[in-house]
Amino acid sequence: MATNWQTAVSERQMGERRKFAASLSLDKAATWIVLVPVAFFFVYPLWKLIALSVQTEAGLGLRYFAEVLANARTWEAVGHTITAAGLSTLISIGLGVSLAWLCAYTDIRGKAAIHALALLPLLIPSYVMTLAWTQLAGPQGVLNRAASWLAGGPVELWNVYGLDGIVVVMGLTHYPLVYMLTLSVLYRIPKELEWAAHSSGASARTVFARVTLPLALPGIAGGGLLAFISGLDNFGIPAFLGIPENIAVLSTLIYEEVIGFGPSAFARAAVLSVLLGVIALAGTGLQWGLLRKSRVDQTSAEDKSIRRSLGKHRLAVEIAVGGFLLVTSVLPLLSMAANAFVKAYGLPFVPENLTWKHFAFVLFDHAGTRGAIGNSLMLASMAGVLCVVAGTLFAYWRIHKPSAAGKAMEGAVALPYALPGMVLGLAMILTWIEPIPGWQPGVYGTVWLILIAYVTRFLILQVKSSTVSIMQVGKEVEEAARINGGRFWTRWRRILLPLYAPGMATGLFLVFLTAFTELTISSLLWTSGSETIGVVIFSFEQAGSTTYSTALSTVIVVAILLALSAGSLWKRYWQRRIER
Amino acid sequence: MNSARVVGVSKKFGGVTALHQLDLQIGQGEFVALLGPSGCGKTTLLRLLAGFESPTSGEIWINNECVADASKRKPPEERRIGMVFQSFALWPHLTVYENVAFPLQHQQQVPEAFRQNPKARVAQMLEMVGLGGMEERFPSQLSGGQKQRVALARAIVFNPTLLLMDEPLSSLDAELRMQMRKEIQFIHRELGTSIVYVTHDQSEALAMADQIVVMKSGRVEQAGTPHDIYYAPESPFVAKFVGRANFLKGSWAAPGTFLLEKHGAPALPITVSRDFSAFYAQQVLPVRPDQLKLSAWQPGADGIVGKVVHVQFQGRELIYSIRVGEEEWEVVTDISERFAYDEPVQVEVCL
Amino acid sequence: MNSARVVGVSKKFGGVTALHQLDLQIGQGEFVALLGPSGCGKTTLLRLLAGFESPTSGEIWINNECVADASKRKPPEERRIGMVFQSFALWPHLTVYENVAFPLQHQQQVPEAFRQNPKARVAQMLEMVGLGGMEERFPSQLSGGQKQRVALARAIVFNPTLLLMDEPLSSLDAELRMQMRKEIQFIHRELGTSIVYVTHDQSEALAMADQIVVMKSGRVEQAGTPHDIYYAPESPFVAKFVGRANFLKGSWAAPGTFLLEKHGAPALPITVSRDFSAFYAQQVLPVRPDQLKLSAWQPGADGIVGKVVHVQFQGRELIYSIRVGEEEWEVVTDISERFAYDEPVQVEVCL
Amino acid sequence: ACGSQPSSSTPSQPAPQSAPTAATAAPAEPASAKVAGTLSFYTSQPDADAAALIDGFSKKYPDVKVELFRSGTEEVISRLQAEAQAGQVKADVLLVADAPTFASLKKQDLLLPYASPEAADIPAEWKDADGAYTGTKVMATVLAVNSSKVKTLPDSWKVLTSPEAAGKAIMPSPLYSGAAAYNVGVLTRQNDFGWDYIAGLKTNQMTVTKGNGAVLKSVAGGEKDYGMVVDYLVARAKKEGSPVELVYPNEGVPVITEPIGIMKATKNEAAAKAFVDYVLSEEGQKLASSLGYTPIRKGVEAPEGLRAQDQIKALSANIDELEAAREADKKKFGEMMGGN
Ligand SMILES: Nc1ncnc2c1ncn2[C@@H]1O[C@H](COP(=O)(O)OP(=O)(O)OP(=O)(O)O)[C@@H](O)[C@H]1O
Ligand SMILES: Nc1ncnc2c1ncn2[C@@H]1O[C@H](COP(=O)(O)OP(=O)(O)OP(=O)(O)O)[C@@H](O)[C@H]1O
Ligand SMILES: [Mg+2]
Ligand SMILES: [Mg+2]
Repeated sequence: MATNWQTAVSERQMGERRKFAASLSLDKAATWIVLVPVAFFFVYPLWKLIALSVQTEAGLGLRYFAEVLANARTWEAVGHTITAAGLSTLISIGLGVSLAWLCAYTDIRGKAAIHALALLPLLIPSYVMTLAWTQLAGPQGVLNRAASWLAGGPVELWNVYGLDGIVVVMGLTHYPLVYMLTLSVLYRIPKELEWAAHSSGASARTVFARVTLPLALPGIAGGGLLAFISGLDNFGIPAFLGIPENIAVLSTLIYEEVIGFGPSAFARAAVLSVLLGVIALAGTGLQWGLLRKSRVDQTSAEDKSIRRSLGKHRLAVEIAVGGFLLVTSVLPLLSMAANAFVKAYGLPFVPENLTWKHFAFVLFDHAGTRGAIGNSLMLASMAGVLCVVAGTLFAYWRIHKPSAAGKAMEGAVALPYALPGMVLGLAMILTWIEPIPGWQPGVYGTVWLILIAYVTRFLILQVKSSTVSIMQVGKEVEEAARINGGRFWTRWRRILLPLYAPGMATGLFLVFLTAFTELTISSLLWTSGSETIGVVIFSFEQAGSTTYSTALSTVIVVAILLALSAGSLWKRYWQRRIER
Repeated sequence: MNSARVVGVSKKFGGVTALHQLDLQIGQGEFVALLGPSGCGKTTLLRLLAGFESPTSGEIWINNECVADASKRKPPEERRIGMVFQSFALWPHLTVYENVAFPLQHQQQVPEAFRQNPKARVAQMLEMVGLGGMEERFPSQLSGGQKQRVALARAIVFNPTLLLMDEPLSSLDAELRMQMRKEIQFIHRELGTSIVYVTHDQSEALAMADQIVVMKSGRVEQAGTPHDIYYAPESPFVAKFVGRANFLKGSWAAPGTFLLEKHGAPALPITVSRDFSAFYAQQVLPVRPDQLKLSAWQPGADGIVGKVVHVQFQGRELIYSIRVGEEEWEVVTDISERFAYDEPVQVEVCL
Repeated sequence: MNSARVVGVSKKFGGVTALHQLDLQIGQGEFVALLGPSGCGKTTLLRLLAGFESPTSGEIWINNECVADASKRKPPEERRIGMVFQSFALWPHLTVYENVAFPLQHQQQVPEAFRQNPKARVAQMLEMVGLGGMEERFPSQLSGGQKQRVALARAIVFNPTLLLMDEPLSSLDAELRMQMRKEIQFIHRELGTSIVYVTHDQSEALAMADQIVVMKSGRVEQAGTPHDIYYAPESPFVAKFVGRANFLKGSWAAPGTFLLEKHGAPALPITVSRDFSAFYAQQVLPVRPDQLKLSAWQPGADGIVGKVVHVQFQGRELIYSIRVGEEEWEVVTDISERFAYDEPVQVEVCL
Repeated sequence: ACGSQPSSSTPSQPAPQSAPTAATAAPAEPASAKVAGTLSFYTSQPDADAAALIDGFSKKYPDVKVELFRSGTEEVISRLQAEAQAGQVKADVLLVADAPTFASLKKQDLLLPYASPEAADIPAEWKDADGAYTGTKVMATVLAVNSSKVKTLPDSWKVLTSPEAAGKAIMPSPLYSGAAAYNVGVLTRQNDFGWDYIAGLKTNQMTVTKGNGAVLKSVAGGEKDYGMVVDYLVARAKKEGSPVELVYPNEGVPVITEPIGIMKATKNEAAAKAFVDYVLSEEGQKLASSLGYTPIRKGVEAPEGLRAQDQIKALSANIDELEAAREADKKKFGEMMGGN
């Protein structure tokens, strides 16, 4: 009996020892578990691209590099790119952080509406956005006409065409990224840390600068990085506002090269893409530098209470915010809707010219629309789900096991988002037709390649959003879960996921929305039966049917807005029920 | 040099009332200790004094200025208050040096010498709390007690005129605690700083305070000098909480005579000299653990008999828990008097 | 019912060495108290036992299994340990009930009755720590002491076989603390749980532990029973830390005789009966505060003369700081013996 | 006049080919038995047009499943080039905007020569001598004018260099649009224009924008008065009611032909050839006309608002020369128009 018992015990110990060994090797394997897919999905396509840049007729060589780098236009474009992306990021950070602070901490009214409207710039196609801006601040725009009228002679107050316009419009388009990522961080900053600063005599401004801002850095730096690399890959804004002034940035230059069609076109575009990649990596590096000092000591719950009363300034602030959102979100939406309502493009917006028929056409008569909406919904949901899982795990690994390899891999994940969609699409084709010589997985020409491309391109959105939350959760909560017997799944399900949820939701939301309205990649990779919304809009636009494309865009944006409002109403209703 | 007054303040968190109509007076340069069981509202009161929260009703006055009522509130940064938070509230992104130097850079009316040379001042403070040489560490690289000491240094570095401390020594060992007590008393005495000091350690309150305020569930139970609180508790609660009193059951025959109950019947008259009127209603006599004496039980002896249910070794003394009838009394004895578990002992009351 | 062994463990954080080659033995069902000044490595040691960190060198054994060395580590979730964190580490998004019920749902080998009916068990635990009725609160809605009690309840709810507690009672008042001590001792005695208990409160360590381990800067200074630690300190550090000893300067003439220095010259022989060999090297005699007696100074009297520099009221006793030559001695006297500040007093040593 | 009239008589000529399929299904059966499988069609035609074309073809060859990839010319060619780079060209039939693009593909040896019998009625200048590609319609680049701003319609390209258009004209950039590059190539190789004309445009503050769509939007929206843009967009907008007018300048117009070609790598040559035949057939051309394009085949009527192919005075240049000089032209254009 005693011996039986002993063997049982030793067997159990043996079993535990084996498990113990397994869990350790899992720990070690983690690096490989991350490294291999990242290498395959992110590095390999980029490598294919780089390979193009060094393939000359005479074998491998740097001839194209020499050629492109010797061109003054290249360096001009590099300068413009850095200026446009850099300065617009500063604008985005300024706007995004201010708005997030107002919404998170003050007693400003209409937070749900602000939240929804602040998302519009991400949803409205950039050609609509720029068009609205040219109508507002172009040479013949409202602003300059009003100025001329006031001055009694022709004055040009500000012309949106040119580098300054690119900077401003980009900044206004990308600030929601900073806003979204910063908001969830702000809720998690323990009140007491701000109190401690106040009781040390710091004014509201000092507390903001020395406590709130540094503690919100994960969100600000993450959002800033996303804004920066969005600025790098953005084609629409520099194309519309830069080409007329002959201002090229790398993304437009790459487009120029790609459509050059010559035998060396791809190689030269690849060289430029490498330059763009280097700039993107520099941005990522800058962000790590900023985050170096970020730490958390304790984990606090989301605290949505009002921390700062605006007092007598409240109305003024509300008017300012309202005005800002009116110009940057509502007017573009209205201008888009107005284009969709007039019978034909260019007719004055008067009652007899208005019609519903474009909406009716795109929704009911156009065969492709419904299929496209279905496809986009499916693709965006799947991309969102894949990204939320992969991106969060990656971010977790990246933060809890800091290493040079981790940094490099984060850079690799960021690159596909920084490259123009066209380039990434081409890299996808080059890679996925035959990833390994002799192996054709058959995804090329199917909807699955679009999904892979979406995940590859948008994963960084999720990684950064999740990073924000993960950095705000101290290790002690996970330790407490472990010591209380929580195994991997339990820990994630009961402790980590709920605490990471805000960042994960932000990421899911961003990935879903951007994928849902994605244009370039889908228009390069789609095939019969896998049209996406982007493809349909792009086709309308190309066929000159601006009224249709704006009608469809309006429908999409309004539908998203309705969904958001329904969501927030439901949330409010639910909270009220819980409180009762 | 600050005085403060709390007038009829209530504070509610949703359905929970943390403070009920509380009144409190802190004189200029006074050292007030807030004592009370966990959850009685001590931290809440400090927060209201610091200005982080508004009272639900009532008023708070500092230096004859009404700084807060239900509708308005003077912001904390204008109150020139030093504060030690119960949870430390160190800034995780700043080093120890930066944490401590922060008030020097931002407080109004920092002595010029400190402002000119913050390095020296911070070094002096860290030396004082025993953290010399840890300037460059981040809070996450400190032990619990080290964090608490940084919080302490941060609160006092700029010579505040009013100092709010929420259990500032709770994570320190006896030695260090004794040292810090002295430092705090020094600041209090030399600079005339008014101090509101939350503690759960009676000996700290008794040793340091000019005035002790005993709180119970959001109300002031008794306020007075340490001596009064200890020797003239006005309620059984205070007697129990501050003096760890045992309540002997019986009945008050006359103001000076207590009839101790024995085997359910009043007997054993005990003559007292102090005023125990606070205990008439409950018909109990408060007796502190050191006012009871134990001796070996002699069969047939007439006296109170109890049984040892628990002993705690305390170095030079022992704390016995003695079951007498339905009650359990705590008795402190010298280390030399040993009784075994379950042994019957004779208990004597020596007031 | 668990034993644990720490063999030659060192732990470095970057340049800081928190533990030096530490050895420690925790017997089955033993209650070990870790005592030591702030920053000496107590929390670090607990974290190594729990499995959150790997030792830089050395090995950790639990139940005759090597659970960690520099290269491998058995994860904490498989160690079936209850733990109270110094910083509480409550889950902010879970209610008090959910926090406490978590181990019941996820630990291995939870008693079937608890697993079946977690509600009852959690209610019982919360009742025990005095938080009955607060099930639905979130940690952010609790006071400091309430949080600590939730942390305590969470650690013991599932009857762990090894319990690690990092200053589990530091935020509680004396009354509650006494109550919790009893609960913890009950768990220890009834369930045979092995306990490693970090505290900075000697009285807690002396009262509860089977074995006290005194640590100093990452090393074990002395380990032994409370009685040994208190009565036979092996180093001045332990004597000072546990017994608050004063060190009288002089010289050891013979093992039993200490010559007290007076006005710089040895004089006044004191005869001792215990073994003080640990203090020969430093030529000091450790005397605890209660082993010194004060009396009014009689001009011309032959004896040690000192001056009162500080008095602390402690209710039934007073703690005097007496300056004698260059030294400052701590003396505990009865409340009835009053001396004024700066008054010269005569000090007598009564071992 | 002579272009629109013969349209009624043309059926008599290609009758031997098209009559059997149109009249009875019997002879078609052996053909469609051969012509089956899937056919991958890459095109830059607008969505609806491509769909109509495939519809028409599928009615004739129900056994062929046409898989469509439609996008901008640039995207289509990029995808094709990427496929070629990867050694796996998936397209069977290609139809994109301009001939020089095909010339470039031909140079890369990606095209399968096929002299369609239907191509007989297409003028030689609009098809490749080796049959590598054949034009499918005639798309002229014309002057678009905002009719609410400009009351007297111009009749010459020279208006763009004249004072009344100063700062009020817009054109697509050859750097970002293949069709625009073709136009610039053609224009600069005409005696009346040459690079001086471009220089004149520059002096007259011509705005350069990304593509044809943007030009039309600018003109229709009233931001600019004059635009250089492809004809069918203008005609379509006008038909819908936009305030635009379409002008064929006297000097002639550059014409792109949306050629069609078969990829060498095709796996379904029979279907590919059938498809090309269909597009060039009278039926296919009528379809194009009904969709609003000028058919390329002699004798098929042009849609309302556009001139027929034989009434268009086409400016032309040697395709191979254009193809070879394209990069240089773009560069020169960029340098001339740049540096504001
Ligand atoms: N945000 C809150 N929501 C609800 N109840 C709260 C909140 N904050 C505090 N309380 C409650 O108010 C009461 C007083 O809390 P307070 O923190 O002032 O206690 P305390 O006296 O400081 O206790 P401790 O000694 O344990 O720190 C407690 O019962 C607590 O549970
Ligand atoms: N992450 C870290 N980096 C650097 N040093 C550290 C780190 N964590 C702890 N230390 C140092 O190691 C030493 C031991 O710390 P530990 O937390 O174990 O002390 P402790 O005995 O628990 O003290 P306390 O009683 O104050 O809680 C301290 O000096 C502390 O500053
Ligand atoms: Mg408190
Ligand atoms: Mg500790």
